[in-house]
Amino acid sequence: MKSIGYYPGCALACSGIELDLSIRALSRLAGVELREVEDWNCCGASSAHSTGHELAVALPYRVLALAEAQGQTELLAPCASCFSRLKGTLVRLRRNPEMLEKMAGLTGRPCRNSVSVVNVLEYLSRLLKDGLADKLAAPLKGVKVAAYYGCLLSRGEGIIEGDDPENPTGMEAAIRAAGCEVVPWNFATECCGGAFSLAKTEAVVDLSAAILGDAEKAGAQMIVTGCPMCHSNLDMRQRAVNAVGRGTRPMPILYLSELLGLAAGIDPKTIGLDRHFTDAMCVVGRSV
Amino acid sequence: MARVGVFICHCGENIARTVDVAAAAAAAAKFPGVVYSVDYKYMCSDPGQQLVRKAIADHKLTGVVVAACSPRMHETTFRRAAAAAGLNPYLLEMANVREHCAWVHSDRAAATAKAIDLIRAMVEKVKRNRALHPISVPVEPTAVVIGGGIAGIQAALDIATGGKKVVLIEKSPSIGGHMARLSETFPTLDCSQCILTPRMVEVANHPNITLMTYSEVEAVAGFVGNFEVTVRRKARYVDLAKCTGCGECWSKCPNKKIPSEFDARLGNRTAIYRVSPQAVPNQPVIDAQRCLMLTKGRCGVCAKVCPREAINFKDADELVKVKAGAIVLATGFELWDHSAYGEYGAGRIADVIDGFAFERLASASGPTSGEIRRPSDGATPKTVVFVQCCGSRDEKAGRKYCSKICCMYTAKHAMLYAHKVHGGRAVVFYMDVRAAGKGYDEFVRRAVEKDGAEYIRGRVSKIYRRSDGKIIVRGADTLAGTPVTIEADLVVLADAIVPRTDAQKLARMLGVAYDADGFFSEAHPKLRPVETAVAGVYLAGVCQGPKDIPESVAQASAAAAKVLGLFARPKLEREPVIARVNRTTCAHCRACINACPYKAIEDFNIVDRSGKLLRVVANVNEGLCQGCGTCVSVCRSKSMDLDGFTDEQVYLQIATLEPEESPLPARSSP
Amino acid sequence: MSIVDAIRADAAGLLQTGRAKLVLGYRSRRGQRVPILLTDAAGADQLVYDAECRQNLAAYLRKPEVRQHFPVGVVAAPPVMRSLVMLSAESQIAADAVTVLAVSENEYHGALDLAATVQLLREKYANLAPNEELLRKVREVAAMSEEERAAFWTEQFSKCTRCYACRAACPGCYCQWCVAKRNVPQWISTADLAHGTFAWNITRAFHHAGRCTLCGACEAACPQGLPLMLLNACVAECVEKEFGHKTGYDLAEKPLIGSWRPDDDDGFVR
Amino acid sequence: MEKIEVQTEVKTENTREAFDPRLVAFVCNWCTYAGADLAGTSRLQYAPNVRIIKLPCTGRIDPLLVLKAFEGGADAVLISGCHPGDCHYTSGNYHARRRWSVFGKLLAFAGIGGHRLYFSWVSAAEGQKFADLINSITKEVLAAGPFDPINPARRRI
Repeated sequence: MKSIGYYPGCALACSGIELDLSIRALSRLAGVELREVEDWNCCGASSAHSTGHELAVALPYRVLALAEAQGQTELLAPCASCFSRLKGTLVRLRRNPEMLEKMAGLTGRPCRNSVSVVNVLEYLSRLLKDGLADKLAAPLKGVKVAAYYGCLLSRGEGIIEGDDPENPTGMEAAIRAAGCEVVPWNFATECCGGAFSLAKTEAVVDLSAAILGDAEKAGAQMIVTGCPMCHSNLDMRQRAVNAVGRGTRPMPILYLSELLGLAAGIDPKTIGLDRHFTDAMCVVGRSV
Repeated sequence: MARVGVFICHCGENIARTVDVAAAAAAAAKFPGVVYSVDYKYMCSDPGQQLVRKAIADHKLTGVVVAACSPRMHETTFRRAAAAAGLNPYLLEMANVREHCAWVHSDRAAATAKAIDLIRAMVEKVKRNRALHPISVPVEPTAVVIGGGIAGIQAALDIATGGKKVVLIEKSPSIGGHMARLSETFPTLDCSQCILTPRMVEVANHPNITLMTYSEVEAVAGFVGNFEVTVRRKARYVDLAKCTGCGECWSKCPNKKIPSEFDARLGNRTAIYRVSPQAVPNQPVIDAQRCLMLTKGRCGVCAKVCPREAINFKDADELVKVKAGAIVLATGFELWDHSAYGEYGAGRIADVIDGFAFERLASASGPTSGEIRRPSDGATPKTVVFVQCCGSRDEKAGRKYCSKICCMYTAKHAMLYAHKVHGGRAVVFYMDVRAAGKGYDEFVRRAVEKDGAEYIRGRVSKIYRRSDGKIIVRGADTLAGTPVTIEADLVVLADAIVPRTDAQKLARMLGVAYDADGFFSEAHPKLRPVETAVAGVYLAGVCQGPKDIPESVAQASAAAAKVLGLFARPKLEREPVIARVNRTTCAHCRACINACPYKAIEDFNIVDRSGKLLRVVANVNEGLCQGCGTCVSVCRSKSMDLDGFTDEQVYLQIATLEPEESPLPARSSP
Repeated sequence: MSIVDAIRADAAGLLQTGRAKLVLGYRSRRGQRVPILLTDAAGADQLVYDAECRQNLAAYLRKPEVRQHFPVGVVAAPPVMRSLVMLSAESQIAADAVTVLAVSENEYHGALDLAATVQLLREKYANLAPNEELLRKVREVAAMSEEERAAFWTEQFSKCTRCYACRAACPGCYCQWCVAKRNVPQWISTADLAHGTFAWNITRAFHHAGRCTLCGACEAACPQGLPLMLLNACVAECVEKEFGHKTGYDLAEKPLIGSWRPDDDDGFVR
Repeated sequence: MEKIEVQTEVKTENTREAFDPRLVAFVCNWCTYAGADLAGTSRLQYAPNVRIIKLPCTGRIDPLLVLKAFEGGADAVLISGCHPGDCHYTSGNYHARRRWSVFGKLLAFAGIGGHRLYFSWVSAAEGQKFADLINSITKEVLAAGPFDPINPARRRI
């Protein structure tokens, strides 16, 4: 893999910037060029599919059509929500060629639906296999990690391929490659509250508290995730969780790419580790 | 010169609606060799058959074509009629103008043309039919019963009591099967072992039954009346003739911490062990994988303490051939492995157990002596959740069928739990309660109304172990429309019933069909539920589909009745469809000998009068040949042919399908 | 000693010791290589061997005139050796009926029994160099459109006079009663029409599936120059690719058509 | 139920009349013949172009039968039997599968391609599959046109 199409989406420009920073740093290290889709638009996540069916397809369609027109065959969408929208659209259009035609008319951009969409877990696993594993010079030996998938990186028939939606294991090899230990726990696919972070904060606090609590009881020293929504809920709401009296000790929430970046010896600030709500810098150099 | 009669049936309106039967009869009358052609409303009726019989006599017919339904329906009927009129029954053929024509087409002209084609092909075939005579084969009046669970036990006992010999083959060291592991049985709550053990002992003592435990079927050859079953008698390392089952050996065996399969791994056994105290035969067996002497060459304590010198470490597997006229398959089932359900803990939570584990916990002879204690810490569970349809009725990750017995045994479990743990809470998640059966619904009602089991209609979405040891069960109550979370101490999953993993291998050995789930297929789902499509092979118990004990026993007795019926006559008749060798032209390339699935073809020496070998050719053993015709196709010199489906017959059938207009004009060579 | 001298010496030795009552080999007649049947050691110096010796002498082993002189010695290049192994696997010759004077273009391996011949074949001739020219032609025909292929074969088969020289030259065609000779029913028409010729040539090629050693004797024998090896090569390629089957390397070989494996290709079945 | 359009324009040079494909099906007695029976008892409609010839087992179906059918003007030939593992005679279908694997490739090489010779597994329970199969083959043969009249396998006087 020399280069790959890149679709950052909105989250990676703001609340999920650590994901963007760490992916770019790891890609540089692995020698993979990220070719950002020119003129990309919103994937429509969270709202488009409750507004209109065609809109929900047309937005990701335009991104796929742009990527195809720009000569890309593979598109990395690190945000789990973007990935779900893009891959979902791709699968839907594959099953429904008439819809493909209709979208071409709607957007004025014909597309053969030839681009494949890659999520952050798939991308990182491939980097590791292609040689990144040998470059992990500073493994976090023995650190206990709870692998948290949430919903978007574990579910959807045809969208997540090759993993068990009820008992996913796609992250474990990467976590072990970083030197850490994967702890068995119960809430790997539990809901974090997702997009209700602002609209219904109390629900998010309740759900996130349960996840944080189970991870701590399982002995986890950090939670690793791939999804910016999960990340912001678990990272940002720890104070609110404490306020309702269900607090745990501060639990660092890392993106998988941040964990691998640390293990590769990349400067923590380059990958945005200092930008977390709940202190994550404490994991630097930690090893048992 | 052939004199063929054609009889076209209207089948009421079934054929006549789509096929112009009168036109077909008129067309058939013009076929070469046809001397009589007629259509009639119901050819299979008594007057219809009379019509056939009379025409055979009046017109001195040498061949008959009945154009009607499928030969699978009425070929026997009409062949019997032909025989009654003095015509060899194999000179009658049927043209299938109902199932293959009238019922599947609506265009009357096209259907009529097709019917005429089908009749013409059969007329041409029947003109080349030869009089054939059913083959009589002797029957070996011994039955092999494969599987020593309750179904196999019942079949063996019934056949043996009927006066015929039985060889009962059981894979594990003891007969008894799953039933021996149950605590009580629904809907009467009588003790399973109390009703089963006498049967097991009866099998062991019956003069007509040869018991082969710790044995597996290795190969099956032959056919109905004359099977040869090769059985692997696995090395037991204990001489059954010397051993008295005194127990010195297993009480002294140093390797004591082997999880007991019989106790669903909740209890332990030794390396030399009896499956259970009620085992039949009651002598132990050495687990070769765990025995220190057999794996490391050190120990031998059992041999030292045995007062009868019954231990033989040099024992080896032995292949035994058994001749039998019939085979009863009673291979039973196993439980679906719920570790495929990640949401239920992927099989990693100790206090999430299957139904058999609960049976062993509830059994007075089980590892807890009948006290309900959970596996992780031995505590008495205050709340037990039972989850029905675990793997059943789940096309995605499990099996799509209903396992049939789980509703009942779950009710039983809930009831046993209520009886044993007073004040305990039993919660049952169910999709439907399927309690059809005598006294069954009353039984479930009793569990709910008298013993207080809480039934929640809904699926369980997640089961996990909280750090305080509680098993959290989350699900939906679809009647109340709310999610429910229950903090349980023990969860019992009613895992789906699946066929034995090696059952398909056995089926292939026998040529018995099995369905997509691996259950053996019966010959007809309604009218032949205990036979298979392979003559002489019968089914008993869960190997054919999920059943409870009385159903398994009923089917076993039915299979036994079929076997006794087969054995009632010393010989049986078979269709005379068999292969024949043209010895003059056989080149003895042995391709047919290699290809024959029945090993029915052998070398035959042609010798002159002085006994000098002239040539070797192939020869068909009529007793073994089943008439598939594979040999005919592999014979390059066409020295092999198949009675009933000869090359000439098939050739003429194909030839009749050519268009009637003159063939295409030749092209000058390019 | 040259290859030819070695063959002559071994042939004479076989006949003198009685290990063979007859030796089948090649001699030169008017510059052509033709078969010779030797019963006397004195004639051994007539034997020759070179690349021009293309006739498959194994084809003679079905003839009663030869069989009454069993055991025999046969001068055999690798394809002929494979034919002999095939004949033994198909029970046409007993293991002790034949001694192989095993030869190739530039080496003589001595007088071997069949077991030693198999060992030699496996060790030295397991991968005979494919005939590139032939494979190229096969690919050429395979690349044609269906209509072109039909036309191509119409033209080729129209030359066939049904003389059965191909059959006579082939060691695999040992049936006393060939299917082409059957007339009840007459599967293969003998009328001077294309379809009978088609049926004959296709049936011939199919009957040698998993048995043909690509020795080329049939095509060499055809007076009309039919490209029979194209058909043989098409079948041989298929059986090797699909079933990993190569004829003539195993005395206990099971017939390819007439045995099966559960994992045989299922892809073409609907 | 899919309706088969029998009336269609044919591309042969000499005829413009309707092409009515002739499909010869060699089937085994135990699975496909019974499957066709089931199609009948289920009243599943399919194209009337097929003529079934029953043999005990696919193992009995010699390539000569197929050549004979093509010779006589069949536009397509179908061979159908029990699924692997289900053969009434345990292995006749396995023998057949290997035979047709080789013979099909030889025929294709000789100018009779894939839309002339079909091979399928149809069990006694697959009435629907049988009906669908006949319909789809008929459709394919209609599209392909009559069995090439200049094909050397075809008899002409």
